[in-house]
Amino acid sequence: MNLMEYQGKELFRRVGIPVPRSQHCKTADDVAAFVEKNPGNWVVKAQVLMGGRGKAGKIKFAKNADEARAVTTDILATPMPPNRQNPNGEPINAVLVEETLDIALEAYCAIAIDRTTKKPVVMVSKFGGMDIEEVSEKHPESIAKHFIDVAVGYSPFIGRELAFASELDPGFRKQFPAIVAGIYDLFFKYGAKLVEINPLALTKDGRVIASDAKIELDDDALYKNPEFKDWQAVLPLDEDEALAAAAGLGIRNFRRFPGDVGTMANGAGLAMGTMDAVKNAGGEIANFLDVGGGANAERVRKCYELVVNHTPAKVFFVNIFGGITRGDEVAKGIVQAMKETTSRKIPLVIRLTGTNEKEGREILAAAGMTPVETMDEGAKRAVELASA
Amino acid sequence: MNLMEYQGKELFRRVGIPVPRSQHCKTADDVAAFVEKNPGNWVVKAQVLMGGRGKAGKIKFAKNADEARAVTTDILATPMPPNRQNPNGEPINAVLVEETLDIALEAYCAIAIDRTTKKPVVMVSKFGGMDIEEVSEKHPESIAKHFIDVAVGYSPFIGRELAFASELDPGFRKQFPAIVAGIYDLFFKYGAKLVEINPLALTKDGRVIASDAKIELDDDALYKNPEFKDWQAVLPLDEDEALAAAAGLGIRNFRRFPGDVGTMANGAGLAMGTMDAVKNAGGEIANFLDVGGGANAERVRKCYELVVNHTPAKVFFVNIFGGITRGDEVAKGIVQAMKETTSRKIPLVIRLTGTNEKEGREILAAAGMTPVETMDEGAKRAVELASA
Amino acid sequence: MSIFLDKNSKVIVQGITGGEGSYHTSRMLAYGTNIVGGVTPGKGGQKTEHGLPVFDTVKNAVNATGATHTVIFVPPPFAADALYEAHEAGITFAVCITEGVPVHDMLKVVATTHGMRIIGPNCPGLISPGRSSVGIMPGHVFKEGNVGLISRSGTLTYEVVDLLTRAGFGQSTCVGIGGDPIIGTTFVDCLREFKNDPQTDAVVVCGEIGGSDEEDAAAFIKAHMPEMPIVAFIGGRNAPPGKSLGHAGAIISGTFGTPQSKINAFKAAGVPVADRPSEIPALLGERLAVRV
Amino acid sequence: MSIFLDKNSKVIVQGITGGEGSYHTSRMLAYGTNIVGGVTPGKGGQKTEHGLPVFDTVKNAVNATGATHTVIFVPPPFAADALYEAHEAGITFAVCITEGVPVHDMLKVVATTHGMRIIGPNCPGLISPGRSSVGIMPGHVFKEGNVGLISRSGTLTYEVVDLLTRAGFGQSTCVGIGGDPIIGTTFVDCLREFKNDPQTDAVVVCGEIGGSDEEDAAAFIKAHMPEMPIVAFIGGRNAPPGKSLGHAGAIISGTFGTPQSKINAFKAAGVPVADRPSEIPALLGERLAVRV
Repeated sequence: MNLMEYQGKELFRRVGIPVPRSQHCKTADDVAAFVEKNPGNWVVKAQVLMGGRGKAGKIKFAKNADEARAVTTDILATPMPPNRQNPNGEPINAVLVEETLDIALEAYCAIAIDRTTKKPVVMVSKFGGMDIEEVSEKHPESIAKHFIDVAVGYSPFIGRELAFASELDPGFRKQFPAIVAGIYDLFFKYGAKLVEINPLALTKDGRVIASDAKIELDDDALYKNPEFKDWQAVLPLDEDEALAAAAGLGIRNFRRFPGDVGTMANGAGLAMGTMDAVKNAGGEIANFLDVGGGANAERVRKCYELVVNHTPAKVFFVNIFGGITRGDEVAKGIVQAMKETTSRKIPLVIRLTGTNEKEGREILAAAGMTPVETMDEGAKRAVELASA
Repeated sequence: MNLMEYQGKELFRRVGIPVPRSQHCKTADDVAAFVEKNPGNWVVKAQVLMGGRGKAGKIKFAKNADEARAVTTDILATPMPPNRQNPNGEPINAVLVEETLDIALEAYCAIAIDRTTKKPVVMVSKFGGMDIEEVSEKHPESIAKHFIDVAVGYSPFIGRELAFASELDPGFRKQFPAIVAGIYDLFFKYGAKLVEINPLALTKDGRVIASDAKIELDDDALYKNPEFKDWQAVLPLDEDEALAAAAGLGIRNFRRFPGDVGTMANGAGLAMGTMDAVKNAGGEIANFLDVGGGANAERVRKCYELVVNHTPAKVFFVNIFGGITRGDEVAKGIVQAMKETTSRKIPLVIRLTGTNEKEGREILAAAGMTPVETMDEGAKRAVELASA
Repeated sequence: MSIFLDKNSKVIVQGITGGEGSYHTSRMLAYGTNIVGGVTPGKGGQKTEHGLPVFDTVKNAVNATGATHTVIFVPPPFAADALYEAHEAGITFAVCITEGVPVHDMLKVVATTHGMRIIGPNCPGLISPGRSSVGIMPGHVFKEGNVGLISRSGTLTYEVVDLLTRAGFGQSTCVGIGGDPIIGTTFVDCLREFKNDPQTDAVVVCGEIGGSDEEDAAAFIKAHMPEMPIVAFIGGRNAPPGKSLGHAGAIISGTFGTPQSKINAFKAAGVPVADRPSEIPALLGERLAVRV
Repeated sequence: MSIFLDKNSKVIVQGITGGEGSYHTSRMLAYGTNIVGGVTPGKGGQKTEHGLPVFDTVKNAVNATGATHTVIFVPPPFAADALYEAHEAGITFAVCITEGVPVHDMLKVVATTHGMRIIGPNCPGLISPGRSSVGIMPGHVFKEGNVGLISRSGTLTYEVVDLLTRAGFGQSTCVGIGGDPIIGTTFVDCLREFKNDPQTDAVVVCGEIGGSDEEDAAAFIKAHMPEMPIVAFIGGRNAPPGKSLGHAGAIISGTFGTPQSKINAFKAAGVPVADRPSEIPALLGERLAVRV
């Protein structure tokens, strides 16, 4: 789960990472009222998950209440412009009004999980404020990394070493170890997979402040902090995620593509393999769908309807290889789902093997469905049916 | 630093260990007012560091406000009876009024530091409410221990294993892992050297509650929790500790004995060795005194005056072996201290060797003091002077 | 021979009285796995429906049975605890089936359970055909033989095994290492074992997009196993880019993680990469023929 | 030979520009210790008053000098951090002089700095007479020879060494292991080294009341070093009982910790126990004579 900037900064506050003074507002009137009460130079920032707010004109400055009202109205007037994952853009429901900082220098600081060393890695660069991918291309030597031994955890030398190794300006140094301590604390306490401060600002009066906040929380750890359920509620899902959630699937278990072969498989690996097989058979897939374990009738019906109603699929290729998922249950699910669905009917191609395969095939046969033998055969058949 | 029961229970509350409902009160009127407002069965417990409250009549029950006033007045009337370390007993300045529990069973649970394995050890016994030393004698097999890997920390299986291994009544089991989690949390978060719950009560209505709290905090870690400075302020020092503190020494650096040979050495090991040497020379020591490092004039003068004014010492044996402590500084300190002191004069026997020994001896010589060569020689000389 | 387990490996099941635990215990027993008992706190002293003894703690189970292997069927919030308990009780090999274990739990587990090999989490376990199955793999598609298999995916593994078996290639050991970001045992860990296993004459590596385990595996093969016939497959070559770890993730792994990076790495190590699972048996046959 | 360090051991000083660090660096240099630099964050690139290079981090110091040993003079709140930094930089031997390090800091340090030997904290360090001194011991009382010495006390160590030297017994290595509840290196760790050190023909163990390190040492001697001439001394035999760890402490160590327990343990291991430091040289002479 990716957090919005204002949520990220709230977590920064809790772990003692300095952030600019700010107010989260939902209307232009609220923004104007806040600026009226707190005179000064403010910046109004759209609260969205999509990147590119600056380029999209969704970050604007204001020196008084009238300006604040005007720029907020402007920001809220239109959604973020569309991109591939968000073909309708992203609605803007709130802004963050924040003090403008008199910035001397901008650095970059992040913590993430490194799969190879199986450790959290802290990354620091003296080039902040630009996309870190750009820094990595232009100044790869500028990125200092430290892989943390989680048995020890954070210790201040890590911050010191990173500051020296990345040649951070001495102005950062004194406060920097506490910043790294903060992101490590946040990372573990709240189960984050990524915490990024970009830019980490050094102000002209010598303060080190997190000017932006990008945090990805581990969905599997959300249960440890029940309040995050509320935080999640305000986060927008993209359209595929919203459809997946409505069908009772994990939000990452469904994604649409422009083809006409609908697919469903159990396990992300097999679901990807099914897509590959359809491509290899000369077809174009309509969707990726991992039904997960426990494919009962209700679940199968919902998946079928999701594909039939929300993609242009002409055929539904069901590819099940049973391990923890039992073939007889899946078969029962398919038969019952097809009985119960009220959606339009498209042909099914079923490949069912693995645990309780025999029982499953018997159930399908009894319902007049003949499963194919292999994935490639199924893909070929599905592509044929789609082109028919 | 040992905490009083009410302080310990405050820490229990913070880490989620259930404790009885209670109120900390300083007067009988406060107790009576509290009981008036909260009808029920209450127990009034003197808040002191000394053990043996029950036997001393300092734990009493009350069923109404009048009884509560009466028993509190009685408890506050006299100090705790004296023991060896507290020849004047311990004053009672406050009580804890606490709900009485309807107890079904009492267990024992503690965490401490094991020097040999270099790990925290959790100890559990189903025999609670009695002195654990007694349990250890009578039912040694009943004490289950778990040595915790601090790189991992607490994990619930530890509580489960201990509950099963100590054959705790099943009534404890469900809540027990959270109790152990709590004491481990407290142990690390607040830098405790010992956390003991005795008894850990199982009430007749199935609640598991810490009925008493015994906590020793690591003096070296107090700086991490500044509030403990305030907590420390209300804790009584025994007389030797109070004298040591007044002289600017650590409270464990000074202790009196009934003899007439005053001593001072640098380092606890040498201070103990000095005592041994005096004993071996046939003398009786007046005190143990570890002056620590950096024995400057002010420090030496205060130590001298501490011994001269508060013990019946007839001689002051100064035994310095310089490592981190430099002989010349100590010598200067001794010379200046003897010039500045306004207390009565007793003969000094000085043994000074180690780092900057030569310079130190020259300074002493210039002041007309002739140091002895060895510790045994110094002890012999001191004993002779004391008997003279 | 086989890697990680053999017919005599004594296995316990943590969570044996739960639905999944009980079901898969039956299946493992049917396969011939030497399951010696299970653990469910509070049910110590009882017998399972399979007639196996239940213990309150792993320590008790190990003391009573001499178990060295465990397979864990517990809900995600309790998986790390189960692994710590197994480690402290002296278990040396643990398979964690559980899906959805917080990644931070695993970061700490892998950093602190030295001396215990962990397969998973979020994995189907492993099987040494004809000897033992520890996990949830469907035993009937496997066949004893001389091909080792390592896979990040669950169901895709069965797919590949099925193809191998049908093509006449039996397996020495098949390991589903799991697809989570932090797993106990990587491709390289398994390759090292296969290298030293006299029964294993060839290896199939089933990778996936993302991460850099495949690149590490290719580098290991190049350096340490150039003679071993090995075939690779990369799943998800047509997969959506999806929501990544974010920018920082890209920096850690550099250009790694893309299908092309993985394919290039394997090719540079002399390892042919199948375009689809059904090509694997033929490529394997070629490699084994070259060797002979 | 000597244990833990020799003339060539490259030593850095953490906290070299502080008062104590600077003073004792001078003394160690005067003794002949091969100090190659020091660490003070923010002063990297400077030179100390002794002409040694200062580095911002231990890693930089190790990279530039090849140091393997460190001696730490930093205030108590920073001692654990200094030890972690040394460990991560590849230092294999650390002496921590600092007094007052929180015991929980040390619990975690000893549990996580595998591969680095730590002496202390709250210790005077060690000295291999004629070769190197790492710490704060007064070098002039030591003399090169064949007696190893281990002590929990600081100043009492010098006392004993002084007596040994005056009696003609030179020392191979003298280690002050520190008196804190949790220390990096125990009597047994040192005895194991002395057992394998060809220069060490005899050992003096200076214990103290409290804990059970002495009992452990006696058991080790009995089991592994029965032939080595060893003499023990227990300080604080007339010490006040003091405020103990509380009841729980007594249970952990059982009846251990009392002077009598320690004396009995040594006697059971065939190790004579001196009643006072000045008896040590004579007892050592007897033990060495028996051996010859």
